[in-house]
Amino acid sequence: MDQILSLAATNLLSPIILSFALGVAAALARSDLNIPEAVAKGMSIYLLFAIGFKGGVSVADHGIDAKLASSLLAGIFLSAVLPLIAFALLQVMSNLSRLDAAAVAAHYGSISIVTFVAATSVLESGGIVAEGYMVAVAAAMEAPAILSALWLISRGGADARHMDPDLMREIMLNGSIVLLVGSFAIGWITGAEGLARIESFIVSPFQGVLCLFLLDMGLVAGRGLRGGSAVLKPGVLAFGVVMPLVGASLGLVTGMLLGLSVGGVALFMVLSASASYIAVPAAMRVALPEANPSIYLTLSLGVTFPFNLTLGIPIYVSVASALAGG
Amino acid sequence: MDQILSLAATNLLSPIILSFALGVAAALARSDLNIPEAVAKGMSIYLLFAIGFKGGVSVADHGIDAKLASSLLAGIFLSAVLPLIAFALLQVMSNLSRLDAAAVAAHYGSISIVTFVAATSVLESGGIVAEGYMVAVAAAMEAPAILSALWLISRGGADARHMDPDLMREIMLNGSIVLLVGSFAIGWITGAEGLARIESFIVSPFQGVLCLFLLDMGLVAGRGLRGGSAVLKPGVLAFGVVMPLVGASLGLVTGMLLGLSVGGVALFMVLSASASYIAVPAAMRVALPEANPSIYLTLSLGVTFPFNLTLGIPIYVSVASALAGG
Amino acid sequence: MDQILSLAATNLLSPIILSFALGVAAALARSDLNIPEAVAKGMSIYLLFAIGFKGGVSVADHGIDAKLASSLLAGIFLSAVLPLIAFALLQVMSNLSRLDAAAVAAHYGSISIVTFVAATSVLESGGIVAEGYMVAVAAAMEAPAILSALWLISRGGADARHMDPDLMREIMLNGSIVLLVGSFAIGWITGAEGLARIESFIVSPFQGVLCLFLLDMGLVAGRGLRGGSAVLKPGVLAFGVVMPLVGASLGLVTGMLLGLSVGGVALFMVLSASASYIAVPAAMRVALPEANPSIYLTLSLGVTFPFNLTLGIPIYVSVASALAGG
Amino acid sequence: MQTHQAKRVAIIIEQVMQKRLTDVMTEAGVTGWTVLPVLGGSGRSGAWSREGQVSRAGSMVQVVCVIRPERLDTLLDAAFRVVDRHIGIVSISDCEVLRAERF
Amino acid sequence: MQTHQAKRVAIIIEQVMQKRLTDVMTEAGVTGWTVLPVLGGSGRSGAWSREGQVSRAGSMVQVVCVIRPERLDTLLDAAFRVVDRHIGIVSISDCEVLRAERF
Amino acid sequence: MQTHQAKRVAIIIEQVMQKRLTDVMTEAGVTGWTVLPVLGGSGRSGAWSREGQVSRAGSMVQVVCVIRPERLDTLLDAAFRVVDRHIGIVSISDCEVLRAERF
Ligand SMILES: Nc1ncnc2c1ncn2[C@@H]1O[C@H](COP(=O)(O)O)[C@@H](O)[C@H]1O
Ligand SMILES: Nc1ncnc2c1ncn2[C@@H]1O[C@H](COP(=O)(O)O)[C@@H](O)[C@H]1O
Ligand SMILES: Nc1ncnc2c1ncn2[C@@H]1O[C@H](COP(=O)(O)O)[C@@H](O)[C@H]1O
Ligand code: NA
Ligand code: NA
Ligand code: NA
Repeated sequence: MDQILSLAATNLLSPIILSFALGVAAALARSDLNIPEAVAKGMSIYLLFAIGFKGGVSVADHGIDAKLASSLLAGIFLSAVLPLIAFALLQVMSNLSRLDAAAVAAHYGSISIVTFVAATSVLESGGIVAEGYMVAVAAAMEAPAILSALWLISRGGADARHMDPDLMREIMLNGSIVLLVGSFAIGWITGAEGLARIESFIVSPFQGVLCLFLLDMGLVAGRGLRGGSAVLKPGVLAFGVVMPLVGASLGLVTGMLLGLSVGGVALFMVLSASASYIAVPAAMRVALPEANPSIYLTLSLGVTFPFNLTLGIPIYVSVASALAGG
Repeated sequence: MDQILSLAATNLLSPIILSFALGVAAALARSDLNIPEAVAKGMSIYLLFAIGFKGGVSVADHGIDAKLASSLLAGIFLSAVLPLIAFALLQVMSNLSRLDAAAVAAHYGSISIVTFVAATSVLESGGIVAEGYMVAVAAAMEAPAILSALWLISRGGADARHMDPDLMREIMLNGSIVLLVGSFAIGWITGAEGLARIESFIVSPFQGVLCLFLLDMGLVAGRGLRGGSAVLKPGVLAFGVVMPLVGASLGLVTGMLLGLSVGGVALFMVLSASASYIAVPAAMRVALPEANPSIYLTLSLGVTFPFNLTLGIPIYVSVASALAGG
Repeated sequence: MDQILSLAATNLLSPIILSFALGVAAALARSDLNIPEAVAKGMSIYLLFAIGFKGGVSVADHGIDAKLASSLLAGIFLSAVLPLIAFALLQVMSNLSRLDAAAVAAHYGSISIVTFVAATSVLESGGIVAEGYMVAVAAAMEAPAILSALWLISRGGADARHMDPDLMREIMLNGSIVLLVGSFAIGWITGAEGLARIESFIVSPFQGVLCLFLLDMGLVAGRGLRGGSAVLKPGVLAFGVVMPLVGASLGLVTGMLLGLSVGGVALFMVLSASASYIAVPAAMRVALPEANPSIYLTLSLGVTFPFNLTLGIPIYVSVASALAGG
Repeated sequence: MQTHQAKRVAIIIEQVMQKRLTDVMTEAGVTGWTVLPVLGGSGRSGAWSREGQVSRAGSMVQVVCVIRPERLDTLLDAAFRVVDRHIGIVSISDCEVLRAERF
Repeated sequence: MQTHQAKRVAIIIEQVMQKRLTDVMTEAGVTGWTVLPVLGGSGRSGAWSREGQVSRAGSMVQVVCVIRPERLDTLLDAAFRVVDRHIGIVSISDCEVLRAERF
Repeated sequence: MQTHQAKRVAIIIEQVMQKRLTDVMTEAGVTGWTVLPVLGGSGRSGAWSREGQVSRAGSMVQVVCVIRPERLDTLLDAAFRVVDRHIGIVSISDCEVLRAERF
């Protein structure tokens, strides 16, 4: 418990969290501070490229691990199963319609790559190593949740737009999956030598870019809260904090069954606990246009993301250290 | 005098000034060279964040200074008083209408953060340290000038749109104030440890980003001069060079009365001498829509900014060294 | 031959080429991965500024070379002559109309600065130095080809929009020429001292930015191939690979006659072999609006650029080393 | 396909005034509009372009509003109050819309 | 100058639906259109703006299509199939065009 | 509210031709216009989108001009000279404007 608290304190007072807080505060105070869309997109491409590349290099360094395949499969399985749990929870905790509940559930099965990035940076500053292929697991967990959620709807007889091939391709080849997997492959192929060539681009400035990116995330989350908080009833709000803990627990069990390192277990928890706010919302607009975007965006970005960033990550890392660190 | 000349020469031949000159030349020659708006905005966010953060870290390092509060108050006072002086000067030197004169005056009470940033970089390369909280003083000096100018107008009986609460909030919480103060606070809270984490982002590439940013400023200033120089009568033009010197003198006196270091005095001079071209023009469009933007933008950006950047800063630093360096 | 193969292999497995390949693959698979226009433009400004500046510093370091003037003249001559050769080749190899052939020819006389940048990075990693003023030669070779191509058309009696003064200015002062020449001058003036101030901005992250930029180029080239490959008949396609080899041979002869270093000869080959896809297409849209942009853009960007990037550069560097490396 | 008569009002206005305009429209009961970016232009107060802007002071946007004909005057009155002292233009044209229940 | 009667259809639609809309239009034989960016807006489903978007999920675009009057119904039928379940508006106005051979 | 008849001319044209178009318009005495960005489109010369552009060669813009009806022909003649050999479309519609003294 002490470790959790001290880790949480260190985390809360780090430049990246404070930058996020600054963004939220500026948005709530209705400042006109804003980061141009193109710049924010550019930073997210940088972060994805860097995290993927470094993951690939780490795999090249440590050789391929027998657990890679099983971790990927476990990730896909978790991503597919978490929406069912989330849906059930929502039925109990809230009075959202089936449609809205399924849309929300899809988000919690999928993952937030920025939460993942923030967690790796906490691990790094704590000197905890993690399997490099966790970025591949992250990529694998993006999409299955969407299929689960659509299945939930079609089972309920609602007239969901059927998963057309275009949508399927959009989901599987969405930009962040392709960039993550692609840069992972490049890092793997070029290894330490490749890293040496671009290290001063993707390693040294990484934390700083993450600060500015989280500033933007804070602005967006804050604006979302200002406009969308009205739609979040207490039950839904509570779900936004309970569900990450449920997800993290499942991630913990999975990571330990797979026999991952402390860092790997912590990242599995983070992935399971985090909720998508890029790929899944876009898919939902196409497949379930009648579901209310305010609900799932505000919940995922305004509640769960800040929770994970501030309290969740320290908790997951501490628990992983305590239980898997044996 | 010798020192001024040598400092001016070093300054004029530095990459940042030459980049600015390149921009002006390209714009005057009507090249299509241009930096996308989003990229320029992204660079200015980077510069504000970096300068604020470093200021905060420096305060964390040197402990809080009894002069912080008095410097802030002095800055607010100067920002409020300078427009009155500028207005009087304009009445004498030019035949601008009351409205245009008041709008111009508002710009000279407020500050240009890029001029401030360029000055810190001259101080740094000269090994002169300054109080870290001068960035907070810069933030404090952005807004009061606007209120003074509006008071000038309402006193004259003109039907200025009354300062509505929305405009007040826009002025006080404009993006650059919030970012400067926010990153200053983050730097202060996280201190040297925080700096260590993002140093290779906010310190090492700083000068280079400043070059590209000034290239863009040069392009904008050059385009402004091409289109707007017609509106600038000799008297107004002369004001654009005289007023910074008047402002700098007041800044000198204030800085010395406050007992600031050489660097601090120089920065006070720079702040007082510089003219706004972001926050104030936006406020003027809302509050004094009938004032002619060509006049105040061309004067502030096309005349005073280049003057300060090339000759002003070396003069202010030399004078501060000579008088306050005792 | 062995050297070519090993150099080609190293080159093909470098992060920059793999990033390009990732972009092409993502585009062909119709992923929605994309880099915002403003960010891509920002990166290209960074690359031009950095390459120009470093060239200037290198000239400042090594003193001015008697060959500078003759190299510039030779470059202008090559740029003017290559379109005539390209046009003749196209008449033989393809059945493009005179108009389309002239438009394509203009592209091959001019140059691709990114190919040049990629080549300097291959030279650097092989420890081969080149004359710093080659960036000035690159700038000089951008425009003459356009005039040659327009002359070809007017000679054929077609009613080409006559080269009006506006177009002339647009061509000579296009953004990339101005930025390249301007930053070259800044580097020359400020020399090693100037470089020291912005080194951690323009040197260290260079390779990394180039990766992301080539990722974008890959995306664009891939999208172009998807849409435009239909217009490329086999003869035209073959031209896209043959012409760079012809150009490179002329560049080789010229470079050796000038007595340049191995690196200089290699870069002369690269410039002659590469085809424009920024300045020339824009000029063609104004001067020859009836020429089909799909043909010249797909050929230059979808065929010749990837060819040079992957196989061409290693070939040119090896040949230059073998013949000029005496 | 069934369509309904409507009016399309396009207001080109300075970006700093955008929120003030839409606030006034909301007060007047107009709840649907779309904001489009503007790159540059020319008018009585001279030419401008986004490229030449270091601040948002000079930028403009276009606010487009499709409304039932009978509500036009309310909208114009509201818009006029904001546009009055500012540069910019207001144009109105006839159009037809699908799904009239949405307006 | 010789002009020809035509119809101008403006469809404001979510960006994720853009390609689906233009695909359907192409199927219906409509081959000319232009896509304009949208910064923000307000409607029955509330207000939104590009600034507040971390994903492209909420972004919208405007697809403008100028066609011969006799082809209007084909276009509207096609567009309606895509727009039907989605937010957005479709407006139609009269216009004239130069160079009718291009349509 | 008092409105006045006017014509709204919308010209979609390649970005490289924008300045040439507005120069010709200025020569013809037209001093008011607005330039809007365009993201992509499709026409006889195929589909294009800003995403697929590495150069500005393929980009387009929309120039919108509101003028008094009696000046329409002057404008169209001027515009036609520039647009003639280039891709792009010119459409004209009726509209009404507030503050006619501005045109
Ligand atoms: N006749 C017009 N047609 C289209 N846009 C116009 C017209 N007049 C003015 N504008 C736009 O409104 C802005 C301000 O116009 P003005 O108030 O006349 O300076 C211009 O920069 C244009 O963007
Ligand atoms: N009456 C209207 N006029 C112009 N744009 C509208 C109107 N109604 C809706 N829109 C646009 O369509 C989007 C979705 O509208 P809605 O489906 O009503 O939520 C809004 O965000 C606006 O951009
Ligand atoms: N019928 C149309 N409606 C709207 N925009 C069009 C139409 N036809 C062409 N355009 C626009 O004009 C550009 C060039 O058209 P085109 O000259 O037909 O290739 C296209 O890419 C579209 O942006
Ligand atoms: Na999850
Ligand atoms: Na000042
Ligand atoms: Na060439």
